[in-house]
Amino acid sequence: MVYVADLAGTRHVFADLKTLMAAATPFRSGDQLAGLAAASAEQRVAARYALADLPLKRFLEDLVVPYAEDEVTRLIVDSHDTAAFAPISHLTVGGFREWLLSNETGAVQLSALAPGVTPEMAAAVSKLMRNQDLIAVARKITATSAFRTTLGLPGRLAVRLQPNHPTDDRRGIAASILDGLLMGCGDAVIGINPATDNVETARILLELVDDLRLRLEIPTQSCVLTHVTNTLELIRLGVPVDLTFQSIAGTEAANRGFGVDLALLREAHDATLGLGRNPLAGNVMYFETGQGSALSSGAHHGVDQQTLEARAYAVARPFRPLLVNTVVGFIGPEYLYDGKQITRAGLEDHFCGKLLGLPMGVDVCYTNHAAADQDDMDDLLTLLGVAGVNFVMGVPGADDVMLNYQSTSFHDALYIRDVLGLMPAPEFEAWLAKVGLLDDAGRVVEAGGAQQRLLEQLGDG
Amino acid sequence: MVYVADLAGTRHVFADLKTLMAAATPFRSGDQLAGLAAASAEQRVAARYALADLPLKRFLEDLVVPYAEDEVTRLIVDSHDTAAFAPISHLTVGGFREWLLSNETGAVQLSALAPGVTPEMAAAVSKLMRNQDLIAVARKITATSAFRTTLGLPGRLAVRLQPNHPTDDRRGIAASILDGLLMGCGDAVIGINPATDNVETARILLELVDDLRLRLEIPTQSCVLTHVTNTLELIRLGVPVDLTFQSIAGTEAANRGFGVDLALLREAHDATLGLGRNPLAGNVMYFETGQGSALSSGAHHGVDQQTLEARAYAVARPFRPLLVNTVVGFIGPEYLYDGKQITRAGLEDHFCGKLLGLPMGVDVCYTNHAAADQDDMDDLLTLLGVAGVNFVMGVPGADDVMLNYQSTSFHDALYIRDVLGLMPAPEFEAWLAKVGLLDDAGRVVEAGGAQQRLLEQLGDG
Amino acid sequence: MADAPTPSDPFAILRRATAARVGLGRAGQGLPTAPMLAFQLAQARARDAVHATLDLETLRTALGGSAILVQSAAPDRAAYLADPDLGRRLAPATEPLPHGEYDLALVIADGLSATAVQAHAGAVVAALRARLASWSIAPLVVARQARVALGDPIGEGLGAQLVVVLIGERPGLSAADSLGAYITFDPKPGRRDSERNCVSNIRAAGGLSPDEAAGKIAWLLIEAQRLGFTGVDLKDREALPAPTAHQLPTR
Amino acid sequence: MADAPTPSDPFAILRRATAARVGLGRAGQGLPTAPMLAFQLAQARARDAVHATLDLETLRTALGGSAILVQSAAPDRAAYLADPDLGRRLAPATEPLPHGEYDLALVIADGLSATAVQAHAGAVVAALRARLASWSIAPLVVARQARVALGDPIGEGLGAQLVVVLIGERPGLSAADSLGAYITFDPKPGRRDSERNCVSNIRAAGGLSPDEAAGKIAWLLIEAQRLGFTGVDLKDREALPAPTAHQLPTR
Ligand code: B12
Ligand code: B12
Repeated sequence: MVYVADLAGTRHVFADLKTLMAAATPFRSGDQLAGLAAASAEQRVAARYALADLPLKRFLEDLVVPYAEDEVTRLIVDSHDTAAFAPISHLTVGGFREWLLSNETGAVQLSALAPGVTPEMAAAVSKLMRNQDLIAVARKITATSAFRTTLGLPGRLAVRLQPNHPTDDRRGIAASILDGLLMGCGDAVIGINPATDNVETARILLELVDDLRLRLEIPTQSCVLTHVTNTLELIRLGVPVDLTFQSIAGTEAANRGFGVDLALLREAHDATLGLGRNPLAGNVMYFETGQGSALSSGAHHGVDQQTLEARAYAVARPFRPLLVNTVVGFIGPEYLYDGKQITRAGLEDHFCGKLLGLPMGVDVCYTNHAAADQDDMDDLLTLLGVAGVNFVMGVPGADDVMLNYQSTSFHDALYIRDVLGLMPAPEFEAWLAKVGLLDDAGRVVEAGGAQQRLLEQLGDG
Repeated sequence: MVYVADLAGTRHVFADLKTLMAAATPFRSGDQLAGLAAASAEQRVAARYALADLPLKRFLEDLVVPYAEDEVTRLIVDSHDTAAFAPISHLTVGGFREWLLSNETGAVQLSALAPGVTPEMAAAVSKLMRNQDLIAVARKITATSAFRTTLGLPGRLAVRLQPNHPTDDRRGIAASILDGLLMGCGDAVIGINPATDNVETARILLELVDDLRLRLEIPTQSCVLTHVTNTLELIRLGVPVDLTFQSIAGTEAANRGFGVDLALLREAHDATLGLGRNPLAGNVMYFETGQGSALSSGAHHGVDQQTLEARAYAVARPFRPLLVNTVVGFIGPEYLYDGKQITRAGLEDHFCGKLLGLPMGVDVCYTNHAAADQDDMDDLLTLLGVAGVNFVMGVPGADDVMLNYQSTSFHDALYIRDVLGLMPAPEFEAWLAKVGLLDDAGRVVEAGGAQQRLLEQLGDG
Repeated sequence: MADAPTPSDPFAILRRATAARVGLGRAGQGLPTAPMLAFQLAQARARDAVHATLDLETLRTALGGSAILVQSAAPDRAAYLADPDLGRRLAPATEPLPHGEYDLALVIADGLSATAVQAHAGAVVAALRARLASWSIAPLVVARQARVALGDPIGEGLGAQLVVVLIGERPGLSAADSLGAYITFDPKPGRRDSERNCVSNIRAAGGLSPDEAAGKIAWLLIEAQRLGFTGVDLKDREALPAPTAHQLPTR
Repeated sequence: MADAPTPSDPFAILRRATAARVGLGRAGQGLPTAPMLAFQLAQARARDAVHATLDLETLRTALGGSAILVQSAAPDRAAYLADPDLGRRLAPATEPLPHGEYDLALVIADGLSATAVQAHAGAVVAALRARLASWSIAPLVVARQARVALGDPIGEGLGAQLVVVLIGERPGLSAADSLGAYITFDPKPGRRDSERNCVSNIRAAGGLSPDEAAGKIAWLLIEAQRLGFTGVDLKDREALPAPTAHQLPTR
């Protein structure tokens, strides 16, 4: 179906819904690369006018990736909750934006709505939203999840401790973990990307973290971010797997490029739940996403990267994950060119994920081939803090020495908690207080007795 | 004196202090234009290393603009408060950064320090600070000022209502004022830039606002941002002048380009104080600044634009202004090219002004020849809100129809107050509550009875 | 009245009083979708206006005949935007201007909006000529990639006592066609902005009309000639039209 | 021990255990000045590494003789960075590769760090040759402006059953010389990444040594040949060296 906008005598025509959505997106290099970006600033605004007038219902009929070709589309359509959709079913995309911003729409309405929103609706409305809108609405949404810690509560910000090492050296990884714990980080998860694909290595690392967690009685969970098939094998081997990780994308073909499909994810979800390690028997999955991955594997079906990213959240949703985060500037400048594009994408991803009901974190990050620096990361981190992000990364000194990119550091986490008055997850906060790592103002104490004691405790063990 | 940094075998030499300061600055188009920017990213870091090692005392001896040539330099040197400087007199610039960030350094220490900091020290340390540092330290500083409202209190954010009109049409200006008031803005000042230079026009506008203020019993102050010589004439004519405005810059020569010098500012300050309109007899001046103005008039003495901007704050300081704001993206891309540069400059200016003890606001803005858009403004506004900015602008719909640039809108002000839980100045908040413009949550009510009543009250008058 | 304010829209009255974006309504604390998109469209167009170029043929006709065409030292728009100083100097290859003894030189400069110059310069020049019938006016100069201060070498080159530079102001969202007039006594390179006077916001709808503007410029020129200077010490004391009955918008 | 941790610096012990930036100290919640500057310097250098180019002479020597030089369809670094697909196709003008029947093709690709290739590719190739003495290996190919998938058309062109692409990984702050090895069975354009295996972080200090890496690559190659595929279904089950006595850093 063709979409049209008339602006002062000029008629702008968009061949179909996906073309319209792409043209309405704020400029980014990935869409340009895919040949999908608007041809001019004026055409972009025209697309937004047309999109604003589009009834939300249309997204249930006009599918950007065909139902027959793609299991992600089928998942989206088949699991759409019509009752939850009812309060907004009469709205256009422009009206939906206003509904979201309205002071009458609060946390309760927004969580009730989530199952009624498709990723395409979320993406469409986000394209009409300014950065301040993305922040204002996201902060109204509460999406909690829980394992040994409760994540996503208002007034709290958790951290994934990311202690990677280029050879998976256990002492090196343990050093980074301790550094992070002593800086009050690690309440979301202690999550290691293994440098190798070796299953034995993954086992050793999981046992290392589990041992540490038990010895220091830290309320948190662990994860080795290896391929889901490796984790399945680890589960079979009886290794202590808290969470199963997988990178996911927004089309069936892109997921195949990652070596996964929905059936495999279901199998992994069942197997992990079966371990019964989450005392609440609920959230046992960890997913990472990021704009550009579908285009990168030539699996984008002519759909813009931000819409596809929202579809990746639809992949995650049925698995009730503990953690989902976009790794927003991770791939490189071909998809998000500079700090401005990374910032915008980070806010979009966080908003869309939350709107779809997911417990969203963001890996605020960039690579050295992109036009970005620490100032951009400070900005995005601060904006996401205001937007109420569930968790961010904690990498020693912001420098991941294995993945070769810059993320946020333990210091960054302390900064954002301090300036916004945010606390760690409640169980973890209690632990920090117990071991003497919090001062009267609720800040993590600087190097001193408490750190010394914890290190000694380990040395003695 | 020559400054040197050795980095892994390469010796980087900087001819003098101003060259070093310029090279250490984050990249911006204005310094590039002036031929002062670092030649490479590595040279920039080298300059920062050298700057970090520099004792703060050096800034009292090695002057970036010669004492004999420049009255601003003389003001800085002659009014430096050695006692206030004492707590940091032993530090290097790098050590000063750490002192500022330290949890031991709070609001009390920082206001005691202000008279001991020269603008060059402030600029130097800001060059070593990441955006998060600029935010974290600025938000620790409280710099209040008061007239009919009290500005700069923690937890509050005021707005200059900026109701400009291309022909100074009274009805048009009044319409914009009412729009702003009904949106809960105007607590910092109702400040009109007149389109013409006509003294009679300025008189009429001042009387218009004063009349409105008295009729509606609004606790606020008014200002017509005309040249200081015009305001002096208005004062002589007995016009109700609350505040005297002037644009200022960081060198004597640049101020001459604006048609002012320190003597003229003193004369205006005395004359305005003499009116006795400020019940607290204190703050009666309003200054605007902005990076690039000195270079623009060829009056920069080879000093980078950010250091000169800090010197403009030194010009403002002795006059105990009610309001100072950088108009950060106002001039154009030749000085600040894009959203990234505007954002950085806004945070620097706010930080330096506060560090020097000034009640800083920021005109978060850009022009249509710069590479920026509303998303950049949303970001900077949010960052400044976290940094504790005293006030921002409120322009109807963010579009100044006379000055031809985009600033922040009344809506933007409501956004930032809402997401950060900030309230207007206390006196103004009380007025808003009295006239029924605040709801139970402390938000400005949407169009309805209260607005209607106020408009009727005026119609009847 | 057809659009009398209803209780549901007390803002209609404000909207009639100004081109400023008042009474936009709200969505939560933010802008409703329609005015937000209108803003974005205006911005897309304002950005285009910065890059519009002078159509010399039409301009010459509007100016009523011949004009000397000069170019600043800025070779193109990118250089012009990046380095304002280039726009303040004549291109090195510029031929000497015909020197004379003139009361006034008029410079038509594209500035940041060729659109504005195209639209209003002709009318301002005609109205000025009518008001200054007794003045000797140098041949008109049209300057491309020009800044205000380019009037200084031009005025000096022509041998004029005063120069008026009619220049395209940076385009705003609501007006991409706004013209500014800058008046300088004894023009020569090195003049500061504090030594000039300015009449701004000359445009079709909502601004100063070309005729009103010419009145103001002529008033300033006559004062400048009398006093022997321009700048902050030359105050615009022209009497204003009587205030309208209602200073505040009412029904 | 000389740098035994003192009560004032319990972090010294951590710093010895990893190249990661641990134990940096604090200034308020932020970084002290020295580590902040060190980070900035590293970043300035990492950005340079992205733009370093292959020194072909030295590389050929390191590889022990001749190699076929090919270029991807990306004409320069800017195009390479902007459009990864260009880096996955051979330049249109590429001459046909000498087709044969090989067990293995080795492709040395600059990727995002020519520095890494320059530093370690030679050693990895030599160690691999030593380990795979019985394998028939196609002539070496050096590829410029290359992505991982460029190994597919090259491997196919050479007629190799397996291809190993040794490619410069994107430079990090602490290592601008990190090499990745990607292994693909039956290479041909259209292969997905899930059909490959990877050995990463091959570098001088702190990473996998070229010799260890060659061991791992050879293990995967032999498995791939046995199983007849690469990718997620080929699991790295190589036995690990026995765990060291202390898994946690202690004194
Ligand atoms: C960028 C990157 C990605 C990107 C790739 C997209 C892109 N356009 O670049 C994304 C985020 C999609 C990604 C996904 C995954 N990655 Co990855 N990735 C990297 C990274 C950081 C840099 C790679 C690089 O510089 N390549 C060089 C450039 C010049 O070549 P390129 O052609 O542009 O890059 C291609 C390859 O890098 C390839 N690729 C990326 N990851 C992986 C992983 C495997 C196993 C394979 C075969 C290929 C592959 O994708 C790119 C596009 O085709 C490396 C870490 C490192 N230090 O190298 C990890 C790394 C290669 N990835 C890794 C893993 C485990 C994965 C996942 C399997 C994670 C998961 N559980 O799902 C997925 C799926 C990969 C797949 N089968 O497609 C591991 C591999 C471990 C191993 N030894 O097998 C590494 C070493 C990081 C780690 N330790 O976690 N990855
Ligand atoms: C940009 C700008 C500035 C910048 C100029 C620096 C720069 N590099 O551009 C800054 C912020 C420094 C500035 C300062 C002031 N400005 Co101013 N400025 C403008 C603005 C927004 C745009 C001008 C433009 O587009 N010019 C066209 C471009 C192509 O030419 P340009 O050569 O690049 O620009 C030069 C002139 O604009 C000149 N200039 C700028 N402002 C003024 C003011 C006067 C009186 C004069 C003579 C020259 C002048 O400075 C520029 C560099 O030389 C106009 C508003 C408008 N709608 O035009 C107000 C405007 C021209 N400025 C105005 C005023 C009042 C001032 C100040 C006197 C304010 C004060 N109280 O101190 C000061 C001092 C000016 C001076 N004497 O130097 C008024 C003039 C009113 C009048 N009719 O006289 C205007 C119309 C806005 C307003 N109503 O407040 N300004």
